[in-house]
Amino acid sequence: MAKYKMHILICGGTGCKSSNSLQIIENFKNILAEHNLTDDVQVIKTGCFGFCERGPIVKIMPDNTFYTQVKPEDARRIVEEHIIKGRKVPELLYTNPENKEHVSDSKHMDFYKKQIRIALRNCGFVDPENIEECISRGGYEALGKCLTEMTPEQVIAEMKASGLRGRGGAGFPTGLKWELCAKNKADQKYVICNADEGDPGAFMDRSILEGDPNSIVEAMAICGYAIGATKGLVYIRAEYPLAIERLKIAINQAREYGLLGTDIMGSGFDFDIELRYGAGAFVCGEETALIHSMEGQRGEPTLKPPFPAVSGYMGKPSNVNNVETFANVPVIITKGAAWFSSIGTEKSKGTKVFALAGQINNVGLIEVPMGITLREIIYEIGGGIKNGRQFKAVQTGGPSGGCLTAKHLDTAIDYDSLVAAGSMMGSGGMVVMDETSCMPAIAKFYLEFTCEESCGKCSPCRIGNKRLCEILEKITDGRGTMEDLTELRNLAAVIKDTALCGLGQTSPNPVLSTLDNFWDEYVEHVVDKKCRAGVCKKLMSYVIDREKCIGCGKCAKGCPVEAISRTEYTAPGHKLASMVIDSTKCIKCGACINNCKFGAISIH
Amino acid sequence: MANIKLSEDKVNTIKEIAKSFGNRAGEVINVLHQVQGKFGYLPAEVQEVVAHELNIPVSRVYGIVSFYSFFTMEPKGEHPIDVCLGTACYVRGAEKVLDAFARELNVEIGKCTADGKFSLNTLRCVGACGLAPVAMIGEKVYGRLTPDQIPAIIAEYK
Amino acid sequence: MINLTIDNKAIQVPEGTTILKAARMNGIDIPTLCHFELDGMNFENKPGGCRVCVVEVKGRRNLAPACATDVMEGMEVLTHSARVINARKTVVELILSDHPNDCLQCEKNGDCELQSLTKRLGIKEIPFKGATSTYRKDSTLSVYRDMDKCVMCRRCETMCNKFQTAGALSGVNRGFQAVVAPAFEQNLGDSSCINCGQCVQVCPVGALTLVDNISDVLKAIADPTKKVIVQTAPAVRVALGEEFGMKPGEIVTGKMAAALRRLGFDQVYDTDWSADLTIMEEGTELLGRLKKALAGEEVKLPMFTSCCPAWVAFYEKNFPDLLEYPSTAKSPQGMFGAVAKNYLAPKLGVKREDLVVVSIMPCLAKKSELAREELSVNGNRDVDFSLTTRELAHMIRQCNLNLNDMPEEDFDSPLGQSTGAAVIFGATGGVMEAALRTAYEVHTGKKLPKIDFEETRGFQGIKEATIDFDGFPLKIAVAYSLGNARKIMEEVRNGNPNGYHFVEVMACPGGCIGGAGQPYHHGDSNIIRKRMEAIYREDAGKPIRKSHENPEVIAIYKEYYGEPCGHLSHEQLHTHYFDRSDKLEATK
Amino acid sequence: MTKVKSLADLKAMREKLQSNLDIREKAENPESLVQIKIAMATCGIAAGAKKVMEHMMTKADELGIAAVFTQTGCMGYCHAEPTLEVRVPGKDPIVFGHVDNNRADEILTKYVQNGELVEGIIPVNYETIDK
Repeated sequence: MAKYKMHILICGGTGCKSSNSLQIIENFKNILAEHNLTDDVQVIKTGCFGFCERGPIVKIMPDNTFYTQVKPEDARRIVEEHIIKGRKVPELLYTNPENKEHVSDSKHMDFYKKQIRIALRNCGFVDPENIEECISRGGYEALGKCLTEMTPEQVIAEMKASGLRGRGGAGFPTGLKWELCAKNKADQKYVICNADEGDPGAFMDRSILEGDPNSIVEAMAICGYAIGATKGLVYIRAEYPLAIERLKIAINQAREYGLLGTDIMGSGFDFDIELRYGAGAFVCGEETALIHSMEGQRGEPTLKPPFPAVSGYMGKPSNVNNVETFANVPVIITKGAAWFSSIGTEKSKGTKVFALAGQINNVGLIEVPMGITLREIIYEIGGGIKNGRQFKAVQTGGPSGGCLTAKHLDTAIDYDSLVAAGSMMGSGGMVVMDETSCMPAIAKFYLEFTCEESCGKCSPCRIGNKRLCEILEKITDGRGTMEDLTELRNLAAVIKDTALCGLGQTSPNPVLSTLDNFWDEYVEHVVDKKCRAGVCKKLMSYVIDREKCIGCGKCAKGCPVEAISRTEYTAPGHKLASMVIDSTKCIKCGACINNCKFGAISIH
Repeated sequence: MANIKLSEDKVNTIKEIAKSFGNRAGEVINVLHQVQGKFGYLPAEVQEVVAHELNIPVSRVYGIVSFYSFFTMEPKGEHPIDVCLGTACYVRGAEKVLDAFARELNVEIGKCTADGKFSLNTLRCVGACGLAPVAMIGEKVYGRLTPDQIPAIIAEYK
Repeated sequence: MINLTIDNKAIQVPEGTTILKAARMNGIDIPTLCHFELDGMNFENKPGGCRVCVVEVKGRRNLAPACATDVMEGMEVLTHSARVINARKTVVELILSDHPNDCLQCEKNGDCELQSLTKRLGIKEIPFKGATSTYRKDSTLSVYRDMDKCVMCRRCETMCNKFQTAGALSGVNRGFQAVVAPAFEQNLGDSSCINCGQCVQVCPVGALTLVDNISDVLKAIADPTKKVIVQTAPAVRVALGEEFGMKPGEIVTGKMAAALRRLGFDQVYDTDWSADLTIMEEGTELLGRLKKALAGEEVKLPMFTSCCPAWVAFYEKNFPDLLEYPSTAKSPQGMFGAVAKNYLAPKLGVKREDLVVVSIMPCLAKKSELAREELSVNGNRDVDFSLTTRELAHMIRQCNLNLNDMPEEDFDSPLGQSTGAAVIFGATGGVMEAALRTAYEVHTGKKLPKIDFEETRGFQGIKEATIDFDGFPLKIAVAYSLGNARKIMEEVRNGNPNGYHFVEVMACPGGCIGGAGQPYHHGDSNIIRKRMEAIYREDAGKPIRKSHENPEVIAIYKEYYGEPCGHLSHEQLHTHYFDRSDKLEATK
Repeated sequence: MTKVKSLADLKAMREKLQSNLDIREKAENPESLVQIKIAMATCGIAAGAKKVMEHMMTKADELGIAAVFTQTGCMGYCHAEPTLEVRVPGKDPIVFGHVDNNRADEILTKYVQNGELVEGIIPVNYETIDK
């Protein structure tokens, strides 16, 4: 077989796929065929590269050229210029926003410089639909090592020594969790992979499943060996069709290669994996709720104890870890606990994947060592705030987390420092906000989410969060009082103290952290009836400057509620009478501002 | 108790799906996924047949259908529109995009237009946060949306 | 044993005890709302959802639900710290903020657990104002649903699905909209509900209540053209006293009869009398089937009792293939109605239409049973109205009477005399024991050496025994809760591997004494136990303890019916069953 | 397809498959490897650059030299095609001209492996191509 001289890696993750990356792949293949290069150049559809802001991404190997925002029609230029003539296409290279220079090699991009990719090691590197590519990267060797060279106790000891903590929420030590499950004797145990990533704005688990499904298959088998389970179940969101497909392919290929099934690698160990589909319930991220959902019940959490390690799926001991946690496991086995624990902080080892989103230049998926500062993430990796605006806050941990501010920029991020700062790691959503975000409105946004996702089982969450939300609505509508702020704080504290499950216990965090960090903004809403970010519609009015208005009437045409009419006043120098907005009819949609070319409309 | 009325081929479709899961009660969610995949939504009669085939109370099936947001008892439009309201999209203005869709189509969120052409729903994160705000029409993803683009997008489907 | 402190008091309790129980054993009564347990009766609802019972556990980040947290060595629990009291109050205030505060007009006024909790916590105002959840109100003939009042304790759901396996109710929706409802939030009457009413018995608030028929009865009594007679079921007399401050288990038969007369009923009769009649019919039917079986004829065995209308509804809805197994005998209420309208009316010189038969029942299902088509003639029901024990108590109070002050009076004749066998119908295993007493003597022609059948008594969910019928080993089973009945029915479907001949089924915990129409026991299983003791006490004290020795029963056969399971009794005292299951009916 | 029956099997499979990913693996860490850039513009290809590259890749594999081969555009030494640039870690890049199969072997065995200079060096008078 002729050896390929070049590889073209194209991101086939959901984000880039949404921007037509499959067409780009098609075009590459056709154009390479036109030039008889099919044997020299291999086109590979990979998982996410992480740099979603500039997707679709195309990477040319071996010269490590990183093309961004590639359109299907760019394929021809890349082939004819770069592949054939060896000349890079400068317009498609990433441009350093500071010095406007093109950067061709991803290693030299700020976005990648500070990252250490462990969980994402194969994402954007291998073809996730080809197990051989995974094997040639050392895939399944960790499983082999466990099965042939280690006892289950040694595997657990290694996991414990690594210091790996659950990447899905509270950060429970993974090795300890395995040990608890291993201790319980039962005829059947289960390894469960939580792939029901429900945190809005976090998509690392999906990216791992799309980009490197084999690492999850391998890790689940390792876990099965360690705890004495022969069955694995992946609880995956039905909204992730691509991840489901890739995972199915990986499972089937692993079975074909004898890496799942009976007597794996001659060790006598049997393990297989089935899929279960989530159906859109955030609370199913909580492990007892997840287990009920897998059993065909409403996804309501139940009290712990009993913990799943004692009585889980079908009443059998079960170990639940999320995707990112599992993705770390094979590397820990291969490279050793000592290596892994050398990365990170004292109590939080290794790396964490964050989904960087919001008002930031480089939106994407990043993997950074624990202990990195927010400043490094936002300003170096993230390339700073969009449109040169001012940083205001960063929300971590999704609806369970809180908002951190400029004063936290130099805090080293790990599980414990985030909790101390009133937020949490959560699954790793990181949403950056600038001065156009209103913090009471953000708190309300999260509470609306929690209200919608609350299972309704316990009163503090079912009713309490609704009341929190209503108080926040009062505040953002300009009807709030200072007593409301007191009530808000007390109620939030009680919900935190009394709710049944993790979702309820953490749901007030967005309220408490914004109250702590943005008290002035709340007071402004309540006392001055002002929203400095210009978000709260009820606190705004749209006004037409009658001197600037030329009376063209475009605003009135675009107004969906016919709130704009003509006055009898014609400004000096204009031919037509100026327009006026009836504030009682105005719904503050902003259409008129967009339509006015003369800057005559403003918000007060 | 009521008699369940549904066309024969639909009943048979559901029966086959239930059978492929061994008519096991624990598989009810998987069965509902497939049935909704076939019919687009889960009207009461369909749930009754599912309950019947899995030998579980229909109240339990409805308890599940009404719990999970992925399941719907409302028919979807010919072109289902889903606007992402994930955090990344929210802070980049998804609400305004949603409003624009609702205005343009004159339809409530969660409902179908009178002509059955469009239905408007929200969802939490399709994972294309780099393109925020995002909406999906059918399988097609529209990214970096602004409210003023909406009329032109709708026009593509009219 | 585990050592811990609760409110700084050192205590010792067995391992596996919850904080709630440990506290209660030591005189500390932590309030609860959703938690509900019928100790030893197969029923526990412990979702840990209301969060009223939260306590502070030293070293724990958040508060712990006492109902679901096991004690641990060295644990330090505080049940009334400032933090706990603030949290508990806030939680109850939240619940109240989504509750229609119309206590004065509420059916549960005075019996409401939320109301007493509010009083106990000293809540004077609700700081939270906001949306309240509202739902369509709905009613069957037995159960009234007003889910605006629901506090999501899930007791009804657990009762309906775990205890009864009726599957009518489920948690639906989620978040603030979450509520317990039938499928599609349809009418309860269109669901698989069997009207056992246990959801009403366990509901802590007024979300599920009975359908009140007091005014119907008062109207009938006031109507000069009507003669109004009343029958009272065995279990009522051992529970009615509770409504008037008497101790559970007090027997008020005579006082009750006196009160009923003062309420204006023209005649006061006893369902116990028709219970004896039931034994004659049902016992004869059993012996008939057994005889056929011994002769090698094809016959459906085991025979099931059919006195419990919730059970009848249950098998009609769930086991349409097994409708030939239950006895065709009507329930005692039904038999009484048939006798009253057919035999008694002419005797009293009134037209069928002018005789109003009222029953006092421990049961909500009886309200639905009396509407069965087979129990009426030309649209005139055999039993016109059924009141529960609780409604009777209301009526007595409404009419300015106090049961405590009533003299002891007897029932009227001829449908008033009863035996001990009839009394025990009120407890699980009672119908079986009564039937055995009669069937044994009729079958063997010998006197029973021992009247008491201990093996059918007690609170075990399913009791099994083999009774020596003079050489013939009669295999019997007794079950209460339809979940247990379902197990036996499924066995029967699979060929009756245990070879049962006769099975008694009652829907409610402990039988009719734990019926849904009885005074609220609020989860205190001792109340039900006391009622059962009273039942057997009453039986033991009766001069006649076998149904076939009841002179008034013997008399009516002589005078009117001829013989048990004869032609006339088949017409009036037996019934038939219908397939009421959900059916798949495909259209083209 | 063969099933993996043991860890040794898996490792053997990896050995066999690994070279398929070489291009990518090496590209991740080019600084630590020998980098060979071959001018592959029209003039280079016309002068046989493609054949030389294939030969050299095979030879490097044989000799166990971890090298990254990259194609580049015209280096501006059309008179000396085929030309290639060799960058050994820690040393400045050197450009060789008129490279045929024999000279390619020499470059690998003498210069890359032993640090001896080989004929045909073109003096450095240009900046690296990328910039």
